[in-house]
Amino acid sequence: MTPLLRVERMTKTFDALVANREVSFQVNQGDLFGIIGPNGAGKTTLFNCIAGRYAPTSGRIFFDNRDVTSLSAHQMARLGLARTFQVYAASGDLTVLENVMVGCFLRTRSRFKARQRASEILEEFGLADLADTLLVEVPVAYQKLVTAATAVATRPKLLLLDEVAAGLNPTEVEQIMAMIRHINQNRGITVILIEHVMTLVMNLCHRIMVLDSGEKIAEGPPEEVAALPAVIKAYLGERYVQTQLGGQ
Amino acid sequence: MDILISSLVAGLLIGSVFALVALGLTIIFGVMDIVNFAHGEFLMIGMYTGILTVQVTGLDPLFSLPVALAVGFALGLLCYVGFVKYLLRGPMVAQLLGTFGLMLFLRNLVLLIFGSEDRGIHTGILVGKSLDLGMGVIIPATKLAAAVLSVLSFVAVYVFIHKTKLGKALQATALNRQAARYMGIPAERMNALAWGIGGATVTAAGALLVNFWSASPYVGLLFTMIAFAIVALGGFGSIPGAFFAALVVGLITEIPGIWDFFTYTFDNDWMADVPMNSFKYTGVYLTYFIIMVVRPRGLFGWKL
Amino acid sequence: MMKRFSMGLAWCAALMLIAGGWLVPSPAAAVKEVKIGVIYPLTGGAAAAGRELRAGAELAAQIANEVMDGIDMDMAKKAGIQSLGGAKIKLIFKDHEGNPTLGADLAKKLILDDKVDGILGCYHSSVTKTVSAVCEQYGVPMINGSSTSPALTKRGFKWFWRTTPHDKWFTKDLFELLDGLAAGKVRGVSGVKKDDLQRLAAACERTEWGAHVADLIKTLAEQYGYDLKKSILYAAKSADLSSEVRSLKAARPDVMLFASYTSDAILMVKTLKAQKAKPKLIWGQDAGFEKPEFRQTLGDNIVGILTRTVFLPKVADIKPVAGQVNQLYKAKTGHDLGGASARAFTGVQTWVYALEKAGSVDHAAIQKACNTIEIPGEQLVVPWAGIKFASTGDETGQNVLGSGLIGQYQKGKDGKIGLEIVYPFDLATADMIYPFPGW
Amino acid sequence: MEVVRNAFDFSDFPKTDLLVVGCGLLFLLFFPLLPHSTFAMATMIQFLMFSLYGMGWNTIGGYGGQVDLGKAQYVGIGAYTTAVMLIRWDVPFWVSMPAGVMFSVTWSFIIGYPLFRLTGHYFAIATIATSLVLKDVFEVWDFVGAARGLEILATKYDAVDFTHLIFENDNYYYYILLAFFLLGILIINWFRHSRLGYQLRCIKDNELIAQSLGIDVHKSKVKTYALATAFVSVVGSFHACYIKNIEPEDTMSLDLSILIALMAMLGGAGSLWGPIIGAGILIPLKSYLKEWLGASAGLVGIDLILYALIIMVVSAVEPRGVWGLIEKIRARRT
Repeated sequence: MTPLLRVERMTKTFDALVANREVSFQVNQGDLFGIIGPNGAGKTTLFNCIAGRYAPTSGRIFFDNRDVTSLSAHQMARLGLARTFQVYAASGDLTVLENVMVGCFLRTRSRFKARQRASEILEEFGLADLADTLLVEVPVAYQKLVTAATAVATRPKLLLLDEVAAGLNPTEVEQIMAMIRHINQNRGITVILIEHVMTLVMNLCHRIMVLDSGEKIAEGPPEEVAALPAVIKAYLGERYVQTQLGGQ
Repeated sequence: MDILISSLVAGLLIGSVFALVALGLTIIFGVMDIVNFAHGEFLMIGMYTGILTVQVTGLDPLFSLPVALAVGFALGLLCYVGFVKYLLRGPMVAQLLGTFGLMLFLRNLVLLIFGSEDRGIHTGILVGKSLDLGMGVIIPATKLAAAVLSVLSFVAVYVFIHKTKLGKALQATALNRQAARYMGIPAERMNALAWGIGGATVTAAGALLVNFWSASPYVGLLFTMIAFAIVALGGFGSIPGAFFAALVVGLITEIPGIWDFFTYTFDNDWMADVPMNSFKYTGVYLTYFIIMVVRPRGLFGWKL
Repeated sequence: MMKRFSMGLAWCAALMLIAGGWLVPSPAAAVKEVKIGVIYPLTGGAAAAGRELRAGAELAAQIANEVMDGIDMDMAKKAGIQSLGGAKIKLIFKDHEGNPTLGADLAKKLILDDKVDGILGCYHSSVTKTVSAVCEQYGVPMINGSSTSPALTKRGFKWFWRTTPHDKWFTKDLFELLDGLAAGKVRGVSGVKKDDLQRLAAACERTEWGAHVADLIKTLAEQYGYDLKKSILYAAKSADLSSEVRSLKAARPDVMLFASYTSDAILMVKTLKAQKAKPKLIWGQDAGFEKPEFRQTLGDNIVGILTRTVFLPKVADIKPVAGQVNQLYKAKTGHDLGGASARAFTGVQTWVYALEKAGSVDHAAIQKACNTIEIPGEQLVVPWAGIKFASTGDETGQNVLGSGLIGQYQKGKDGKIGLEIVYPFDLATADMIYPFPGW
Repeated sequence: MEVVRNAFDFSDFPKTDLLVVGCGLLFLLFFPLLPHSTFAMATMIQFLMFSLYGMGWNTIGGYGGQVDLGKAQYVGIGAYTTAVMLIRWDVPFWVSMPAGVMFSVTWSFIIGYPLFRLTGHYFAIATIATSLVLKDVFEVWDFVGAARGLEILATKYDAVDFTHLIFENDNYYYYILLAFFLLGILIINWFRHSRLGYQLRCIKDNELIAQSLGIDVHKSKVKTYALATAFVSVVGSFHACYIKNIEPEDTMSLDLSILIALMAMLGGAGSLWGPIIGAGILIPLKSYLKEWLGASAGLVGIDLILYALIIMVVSAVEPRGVWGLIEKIRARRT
């Protein structure tokens, strides 16, 4: 197992606020890795630092055996890192197909190739019916699927999913789970996901990491981590029951 | 030496008036995040209000200030309720387009009514009088009066916003729209109020300016740009920032005078050949550009 | 499918309809009428001048078209153009707003759509420049009565004639006056030394006209041995000239020279007063400085200011015909004839003579007539020796018989402020006020 | 090869649209043969010029959502390059036009780099600022005639001079411009289908997402800005030869910038036909209103008042402009 992503003692501060403190972890090729933690634990900031949106205050990040600490978001995408966003407000005049095509354009210049690949991906995600609908007009649950499809369209090695299941009903969560599994197993894309919906995390992830107040407090297989007293105290104790609420 | 001091004094005086010009823009921006491209046109209407008041009532131009305040408040309110309100639903592009439309509309309405000729006020207690400070430094009385009245108006608005209940509601809306709404502050009315105050202050500035600037339907744009530069410099939405930035911008418009001073001091031919007076307002535009690129929060970065 | 197709057809029909609306048919040429396109600034910053110009031109056309008693002019005695069977002059006015591009556009329309026989205009030298270029391209004669940039007749145009003298003569007049002051030639002034008038400062508007005046002042100042301390170009549309005035003042000039259009001339003098600038002489290069608005707005403040001009009401004292026309003009507008209106009048008058001589509206015939025309001085309202165009050489199309005046605003015995002639010295109608009395 | 295919691919428009476009093109092609006044011809040339300006603006402003109010500076650079080269060194239009494009694009990189650190209103105002600064410089720069401007004397050239693009008959200008116009449509159509076009639309939608999809947002904007600039600069060069008199007040004025942006926005920013529709409505409206109601009727400014009212109504009711309105109606029907 080669490590695809390695984060070393990464700290990110915003003025006086410490969002991540000395976080270190490692994700291997083909992993399905979960990050959990209460609101404000610094999960999304961690994502933003890995994906190049923010530069970490200190520490280093390695991706695919390269030091990528100072790279910007679009450079990371080119290296093979894709992500989705927690809050996604669709606007503009792109259709579902065109959205996915934009993802495909990272690897090709040709519109025809992009269109073909995008159609294939939509087929794969069961979104073919929506291809010519404006993204704004697509139901929210499907918007998340579309963004995930778009991310996959960039042919990433690593996919960061930020609360894809938030606000969805159980059936939709099932669908999303199937999709993630598909991405991970059939396409061989390593996945890191942030999630509040515990059924998803527990059922899906090979390993999980728990963040609290910006610090890593646990890491390991889901069952083990869920049993740790510190984790239960910090997080699960109050949250586990509310799984369906999710979101911020 | 006299040209240096004269220029600095003139810069500060005109800067004080600019402060009043920019005040409305910064309030409107602070409260509702919309940029009003018709801002200078309000000022132009203020100028014509001043001229008309003088012509109709025969009063001294200085007394047109209350009239201009009333007209400006009404105009701001009308523009908001009748038009700008509907823009807020749309995207930023629509707001730009809309306030541009408003600008064109007001400008040409005035053009239709008054014609394109430059007009000025040539009578009045203060017109043509000036204060001789010695050493060749002469301050025209109209400018001094305009600066003093501007500062007073500015302070009055500042006090209104910080000391009265209504003003605090306005401030709260500017800080956090959602929270203000939950606290029972009617956001819609606050918007209207911001436009009213914005309109009143800039129109008043116009009425003061017309004592020494000629009015024409096309004068607005320059002031829109000046106001933008000031607001950028002072930080978008900041009132005290606007005041100090206005003084800075006032001084920037006097760079030609300062240039002259150095030209004469060093008796430098090369400097004398630079047509500096053509760049009077170039500095203002450049200031905006540079500040926005280098320090987008403004030089001072205070909040409303 | 059918429905869609019919909708498409409807679209096309709508489009064609819109298109059809554009196709304005060209108006048929009327008989017994000579159409002259007149392009003046009827709105915009120089609208005041535009009104005067229009009134002057209209009066001349009226005199040409009707038999008028009591005016000692050839064209007043007959109705219409005799050699064209009494054809009437019809002036078609267009407004160029002081915009050269618009002017060129209008000229094109006048020539191609209205099929005018000739063009008159345009006041602003910048507009005359573009309009004359269009006329030259289409081979349509243009007579210019009031644009004074020297460059206009330096282009070797074959279809452009200018009646007014240009700025080089006027600016020379100024320096002659300055020399005359030192030499004691000026009526009522003595004991002025050349050193008293050594330092000059100039502010000119920065388009075609003003920029050329600034150049002229610079070269002539050198030639005549004066020291031009500061020369500023400013935008005529400026709403505030205080920094310009401060800059002028800082040069401590003895003489301040201006080339300004109307509103900026007023603003300039107002600002000079507010800044208490006190040179020994203030001289304006016509245009704004001799408009009725200038006098009305500034009142007593302008006493002592000099302006060059080609006409002032005092000319009526010397030339009876000028007095007669002035009477009519005053009855029509309430103002005296001024430099702008008198020259517009002369412009139309020149057209009448040219047409009379050509005996045809054929462009080539008019061209030939203009090149050989000779209008005697006594026919004109302006105090020139006559009108005769140079047809070759450096100044093709320039009237070689023109001359300028320098007037000074003085308070008359009736308390009214008017222009008195101070230059040429032998025509002086009053003692010159020197130095400038201040505010 | 795909570039050509993209440029000629209009398959995403309904047949009715293409029919209308076809009729329109037919009309444009034969317009000079129909009886018309010079005024109508001048209006048509204006329409074509502003369509092209609008198309250029539309790339960055419409597809990219960056409201640029400084396009006039590139009109100026294009026009001045052509005029200066023609007057001073007798350089043919076909050389000076590309040179103008080169200068414009270079300048667009110089100011575009810092400019695109800004977004929204701030960007819009900054473009105004740069444009005004450049205009101020041109107004005192003697080499380019300062505020006096430059004049191209048509009489120095033949009545029909294709190398210098000087014609006595406007029909020549019309057809040359029409060729530019058609080429412009093809280029925009290509752009629309190109990777850059898609990426830009994504940027307009959400810059963060665009970045996460590997799009260098800043670079894409600067690139597109350069394309927009090239369009405007070419028409600027044409403007110099057509108008023959250029001065900063005319070619570089803010009013021109605003007009360019307004037309595109009114017609429908971000659509292929938007700028053409905008110019098609506003240019005739402006010229004819001015002719009928302007100075001759003593109602100066009334044309622009109506103009402004249209803009205000459109911005409040349908921000996507006329094209948005058409699409809305169409959507309601199906």
